[in-house]
Amino acid sequence: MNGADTVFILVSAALVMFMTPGLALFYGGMTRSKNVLGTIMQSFICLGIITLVWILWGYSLSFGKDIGGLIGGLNFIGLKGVGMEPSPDYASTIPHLAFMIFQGMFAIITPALITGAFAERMKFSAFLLFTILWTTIVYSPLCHWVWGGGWMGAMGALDFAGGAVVHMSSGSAALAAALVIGPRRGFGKRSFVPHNLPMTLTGAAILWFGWFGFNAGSALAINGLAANAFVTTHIAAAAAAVSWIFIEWMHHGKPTTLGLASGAVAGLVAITPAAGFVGPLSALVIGFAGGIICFYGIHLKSKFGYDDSLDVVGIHGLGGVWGALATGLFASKMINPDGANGLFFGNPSQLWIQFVSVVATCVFSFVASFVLLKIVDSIIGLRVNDEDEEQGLDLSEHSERAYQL
Amino acid sequence: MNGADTVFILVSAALVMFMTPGLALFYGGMTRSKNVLGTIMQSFICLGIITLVWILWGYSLSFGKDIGGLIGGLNFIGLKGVGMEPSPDYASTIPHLAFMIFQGMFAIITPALITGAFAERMKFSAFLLFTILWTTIVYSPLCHWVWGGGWMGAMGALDFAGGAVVHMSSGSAALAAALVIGPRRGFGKRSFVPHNLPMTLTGAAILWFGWFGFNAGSALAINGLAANAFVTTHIAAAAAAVSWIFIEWMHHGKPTTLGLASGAVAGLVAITPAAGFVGPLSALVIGFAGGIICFYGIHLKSKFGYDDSLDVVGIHGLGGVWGALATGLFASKMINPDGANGLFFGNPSQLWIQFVSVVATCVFSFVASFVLLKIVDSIIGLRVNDEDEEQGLDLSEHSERAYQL
Amino acid sequence: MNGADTVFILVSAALVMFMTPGLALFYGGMTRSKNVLGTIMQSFICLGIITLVWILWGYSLSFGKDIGGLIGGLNFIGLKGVGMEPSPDYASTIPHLAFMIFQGMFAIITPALITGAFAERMKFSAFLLFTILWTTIVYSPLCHWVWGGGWMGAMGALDFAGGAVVHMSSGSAALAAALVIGPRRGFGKRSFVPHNLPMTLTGAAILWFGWFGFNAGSALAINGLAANAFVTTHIAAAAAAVSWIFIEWMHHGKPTTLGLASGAVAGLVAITPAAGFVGPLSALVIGFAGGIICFYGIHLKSKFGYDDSLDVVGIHGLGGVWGALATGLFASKMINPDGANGLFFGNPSQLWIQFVSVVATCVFSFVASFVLLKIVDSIIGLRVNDEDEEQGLDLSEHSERAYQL
Amino acid sequence: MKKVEIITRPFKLDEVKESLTKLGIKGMTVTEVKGFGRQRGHKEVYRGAEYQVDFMPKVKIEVVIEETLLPEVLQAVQEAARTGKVGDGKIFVFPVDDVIRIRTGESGREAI
Amino acid sequence: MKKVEIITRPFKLDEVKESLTKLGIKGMTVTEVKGFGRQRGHKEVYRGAEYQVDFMPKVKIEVVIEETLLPEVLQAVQEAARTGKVGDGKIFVFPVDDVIRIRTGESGREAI
Amino acid sequence: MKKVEIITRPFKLDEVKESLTKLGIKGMTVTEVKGFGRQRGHKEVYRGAEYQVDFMPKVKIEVVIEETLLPEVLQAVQEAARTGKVGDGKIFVFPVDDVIRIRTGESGREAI
Ligand SMILES: Nc1ncnc2c1ncn2[C@@H]1O[C@H](COP(=O)(O)OP(=O)(O)O)[C@@H](O)[C@H]1O
Ligand SMILES: Nc1ncnc2c1ncn2[C@@H]1O[C@H](COP(=O)(O)OP(=O)(O)O)[C@@H](O)[C@H]1O
Ligand SMILES: Nc1ncnc2c1ncn2[C@@H]1O[C@H](COP(=O)(O)OP(=O)(O)O)[C@@H](O)[C@H]1O
Repeated sequence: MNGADTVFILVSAALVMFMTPGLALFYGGMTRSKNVLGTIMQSFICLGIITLVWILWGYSLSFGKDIGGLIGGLNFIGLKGVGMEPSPDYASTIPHLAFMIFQGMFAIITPALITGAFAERMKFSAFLLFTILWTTIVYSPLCHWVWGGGWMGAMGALDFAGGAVVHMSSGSAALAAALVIGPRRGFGKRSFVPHNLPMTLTGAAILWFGWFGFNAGSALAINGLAANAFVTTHIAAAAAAVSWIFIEWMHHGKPTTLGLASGAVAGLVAITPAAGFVGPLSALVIGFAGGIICFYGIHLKSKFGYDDSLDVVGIHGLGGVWGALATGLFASKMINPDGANGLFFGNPSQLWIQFVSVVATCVFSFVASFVLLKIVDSIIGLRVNDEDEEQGLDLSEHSERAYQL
Repeated sequence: MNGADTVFILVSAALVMFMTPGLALFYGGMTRSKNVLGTIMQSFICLGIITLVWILWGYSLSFGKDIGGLIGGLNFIGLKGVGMEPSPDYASTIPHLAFMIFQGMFAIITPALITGAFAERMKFSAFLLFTILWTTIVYSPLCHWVWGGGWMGAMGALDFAGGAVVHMSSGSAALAAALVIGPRRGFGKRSFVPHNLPMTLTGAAILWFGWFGFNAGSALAINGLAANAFVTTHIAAAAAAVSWIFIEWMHHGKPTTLGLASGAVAGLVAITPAAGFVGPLSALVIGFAGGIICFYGIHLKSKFGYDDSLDVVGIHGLGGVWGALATGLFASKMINPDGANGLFFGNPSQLWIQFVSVVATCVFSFVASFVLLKIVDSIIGLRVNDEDEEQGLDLSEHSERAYQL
Repeated sequence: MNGADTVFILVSAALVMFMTPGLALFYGGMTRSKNVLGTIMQSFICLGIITLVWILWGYSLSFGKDIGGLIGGLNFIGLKGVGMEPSPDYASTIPHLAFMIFQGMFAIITPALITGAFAERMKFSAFLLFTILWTTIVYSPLCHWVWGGGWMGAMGALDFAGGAVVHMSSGSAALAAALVIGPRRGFGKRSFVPHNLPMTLTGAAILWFGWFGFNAGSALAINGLAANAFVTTHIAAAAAAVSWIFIEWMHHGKPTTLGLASGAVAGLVAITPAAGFVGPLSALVIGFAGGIICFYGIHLKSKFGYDDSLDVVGIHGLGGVWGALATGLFASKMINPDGANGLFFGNPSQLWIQFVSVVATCVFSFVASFVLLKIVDSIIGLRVNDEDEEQGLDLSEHSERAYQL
Repeated sequence: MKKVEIITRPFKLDEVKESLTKLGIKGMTVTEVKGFGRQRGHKEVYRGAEYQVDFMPKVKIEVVIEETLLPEVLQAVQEAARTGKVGDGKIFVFPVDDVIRIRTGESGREAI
Repeated sequence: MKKVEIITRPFKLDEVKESLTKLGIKGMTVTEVKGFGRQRGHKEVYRGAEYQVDFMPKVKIEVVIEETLLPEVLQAVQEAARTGKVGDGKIFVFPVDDVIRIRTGESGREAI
Repeated sequence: MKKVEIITRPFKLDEVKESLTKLGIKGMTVTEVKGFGRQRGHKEVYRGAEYQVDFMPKVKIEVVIEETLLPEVLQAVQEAARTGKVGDGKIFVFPVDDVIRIRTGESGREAI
């Protein structure tokens, strides 16, 4: 066991944990004030419920003994055999528990990301059921495919910190959710404007801060690669924040703070799969392009008429796809000898591998999520009734009001 | 000196420091908007005033040369002899200064916890005086008893991160305070509803985040035990958040975000004494039960008619008691060979020891706090006058208004 | 490469990164609600734009091969040669990239500090241009002088974590900005009261938290000195918070929460240059005096009639000057053998050196900033027009409103 | 001249505004208010304490018009604001003595 | 019909509401306002700058009633809202021309 | 007695208040409102979606006075509130039937 590695991973795990309430604020600020608590709740409760799912069976399905490259076995169920000693298979210099909890934080935030798609209208009970099922049936297998010894990792797909596992999966699920649950009442007619942008910016700041743990921590040890991932993460966020506000300056005449925050998150998403495979200047390009791609990405919803309320598809879905492909372009063995070279470093086949991983992830998550949502809908109904939606989720689902200033 | 251990403790100290403003937000959001600054102030100023108390005499009374098992000597007064070298007695792999400041952060947050009991009506001057006296006369001895070489530690009482020192002590003081200062004007008649729940949730998030430093840091070195404490902390918080909202769902028809936050804090309190002595599944049970116990605990105040405004007794008091006893049930030498086995691991006597420590802590803190409050009351009066209370502490005690939106 | 040192610096860098949004909240809460987004934007965008400046040329100008003691060469342009290996010149136990990004976070927050001086009236475009120029022409040289092998460091001036580089430089630029841009409409006639003090206090909390990374991280390795810097930082913040509220209690009859926050920041500023050169009790004095000095410092603006909206001159300028001089008084080789003794430890010449560094820094930054502002003014105009100012920057510069509660 | 004061559901504001604009009305003033009426309120729960809240969020729209417009306005507002469920609100009509436009000093009808 | 407008201390809202409900009044509309009057305001201090604030938080309760109820209403409100200290506020009575219930289109007395 | 209702720009509040105080007026009540009028609103943009907002922040100042003071008040308010640009707002004058001071029970003129 290495002390420095262990500190690094525990601190990283704490940072990633902090991202989920950060996300709650990021999303919460963008809703109308009658739905802010309902929105915060959906993120925050993942810290509760997914933690339990993770330790009881999720971790085992993800990292248990490989079964056909598809799913982990049940050997770690209830954390059996996951103790203070390092695991021989994963992160061999830190306590197995530290690896488990670090990974758990990823499992927590991923379904929380999806909530942006169905914000302001989903029943809390249906949300809970969906989220438990989703973590079990979509997240855990995907996580296994990429990091747990499954086929996608074996194929050579590069995903440093969760471009596929976290972002494409949640982005695709978000699209399914937006389609299944349908638009908010008044979508396209009334205006849905953020009720508290300082809250959203605070959330974005916490996300950025926590993402250092997310990406650098994914080196799973403290070394030059971790420092590189830290730096590429920061640069991509910065570049995307800048490119987003410049492009909206062009289009709408003004740069906005919501654009700044959105751009930063887009950049962070885009660099996630690449952070430990590319160098700083590649990160600059990935981030810069990420800001632009996601800026246009969020306009898809008005084109296609689905109501992805807080732009999960546009930012996490598209940003994740771009990041995965960009890894196939910019990856370099000079940065990470355990990785691969991308197209720009002479290895076009990596781009193909990345492309396959993108398609597989998106199709799997979209289809499985779609089915799960339909099932949950038929059991308990996904959506609150019209009157409750009009009154807002805070009162109708939680008997609370956010502000009494 | 060990570098990794030192990073771990300094980062943990920073995290625990961050908890005090986190608490300020947690509490501040629950008050009415005319008292939010007064409430934040009472937490935040502890970072100022208790820091000074701690370095001038508090640390010495807590960790100075033992005097009869009751109190530390004056040898560390003004941090004399507390330097960059490790102390031979405490945390021998990190600079003595690092140990001192880590402990100082606990001394800071403990009196801040009490403020929830007398929120919205206490004079700032009286609060300051009480807090200085309390840290000197209640906290420092208690801290010495448990961690500084005093009788409670010698007896074998297990308190990993402050179930007695921090939570039972503040919970008991809170009960004394609620009784001495009396209920808020209109208690039981008017409605006292939280003015800003997103603020409270933000505070809860910071508390959760910081608690990793609080509990894992209490291993005082980076090792498997620290990882275990990290994991048990997270699990207990998650389990209690879930159990609280489910039980209120049953009772009131809806799960609430304030319930979620309260449950998380209850779980964190409950696991505090146990974090380094029990395994993950025990933490699950401790947390789950903690959420339920504290949920019912907060109803005591309506039963007995005292006005513990923000439920310090119900959450920190009861949660702390449950955690201490639970340590006597679930502790296992397999987790921590330096600890002890609890009842469920074949050692009933540990439960008795824990019980004694609970009674001693609660009685001592309650009685001493009661007396101190009476003294302060007779010198400067504890309570603002009726008109000032009606106007709110922000204006009457601080000449400020929180919001001018 | 040392693992523990690397964790320490990466975590410190993350903490310093977090300070910039912390500053955004600290400042944002103090403005009127129609300008909160504009104010947050000016801090937050530094995370974007200055990151790019820093990696493209700023780092090289600061830490590139020394040219005549005045500026760094272009050898690190675009991070050429800045990789995972430690640099032989700086922080030789951590990846060069880690050192670079840690320093980058300082470069980001420094221009953000200046924004408090011209809050509520500056054009965003002019601000952007000014900030890019300022980082290039003022910050980078100054940073080189002190830490990059330049004349000021060679002269023996002590600046542990940026008293000159960060605080005096931004404070002097702030004075120039307040003079060039002129007072807000209605200054001295209408009342400018903070619109959201809980936001300001949250910001102050994040600043305090992050400052541990700022000051302790400046040890650039984890060791006793880092612990010392951590402790002195905390003590000075505490002492200044206390002294500020006591002095305003005397003057205005009440202690305020804004005073508490302001005092804490003043103490943090004052200890910045000294943190690794002085002991805990010296820190107590430095902080305590810092609170008092800055309390009176903020009244200069009403005396001299300039409108330094959020008191950058009074707090960062004066606090920085006091800290630099105090380092010349309290520095001790017993704390840091690589440092020097100050006046109180028998070496009056150090005070003189510090004095020279103060004068040089302030004059350079003031004059250069003044000229830059005049240039920017003549190119695109510094100030929004009257109507836009009346409407508020949020709408006029960013087409957004902060709150729709 | 008359002042028409419309108290109705917040989300009906835009529709009422439109319907008034269509009648050529160029100005109105809107206030967020809390209404107590036949419409039942809701329950709130904070840490196990239940509170019954009787006040519902409403908007008050005030518009001063020439008397001749009154019937049309009343008609239009009712159409725009009606949902048919309890809580639709009220329209009050008040007499007005005078109106002045501050900018120009005009008064009476021209000032509306 | 008359409109009674009560401007009083915020914490008296519930008592005034109760007293009106007791008289059988089924509807009222409440606005948060700032009042300037004989009651002195307070001082605020921000970074050493002192501001005198003359406006006090008040609530305005508007209730339209049948004229016959007026004396009782005035009586009841005064009893409920009076503390005897400066700042208790005012009651204004205004003439009303008409009332319409949007939901049903009823007007006049039945609409109240 | 008359009620004068002034709807004007928020930053003019202090000046209007001063001008009224100078006339010996001792009380008034202020509400934050949103005004729709000839003054054009502004555009807001959130994630690329543009919204036209027609409502401008205004204040409503209500002051009940003796009829004899009316001309002076109208004069003073116009002077204080006028900027000459669109959006200066309106003054409405309404009849008042009665005024009661809650604290003392006085009514009519003495209660103002
Ligand atoms: N007598 C009244 N005076 C003033 N406002 C009233 C009165 N009656 C009703 N209101 C306002 O009208 C709103 C709607 O009234 P309510 O009785 O709930 O439904 P409806 O108008 O459909 O009968 C109330 O919330 C209140 O704001
Ligand atoms: N002439 C007036 N016009 C409108 N509102 C008034 C007038 N006089 C008083 N008010 C309102 O009544 C409130 C209480 O008045 P004040 O003079 O402070 O106390 P009191 O009513 O006890 O004499 C004021 O804050 C203001 O809102
Ligand atoms: N007929 C009206 N009824 C009620 N309020 C009005 C009316 N006309 C204007 N207002 C109020 O007066 C404000 C200013 O009116 P506007 O037409 O913009 O400018 P001006 O008063 O300079 O002509 C509006 O925002 C609105 O609040």
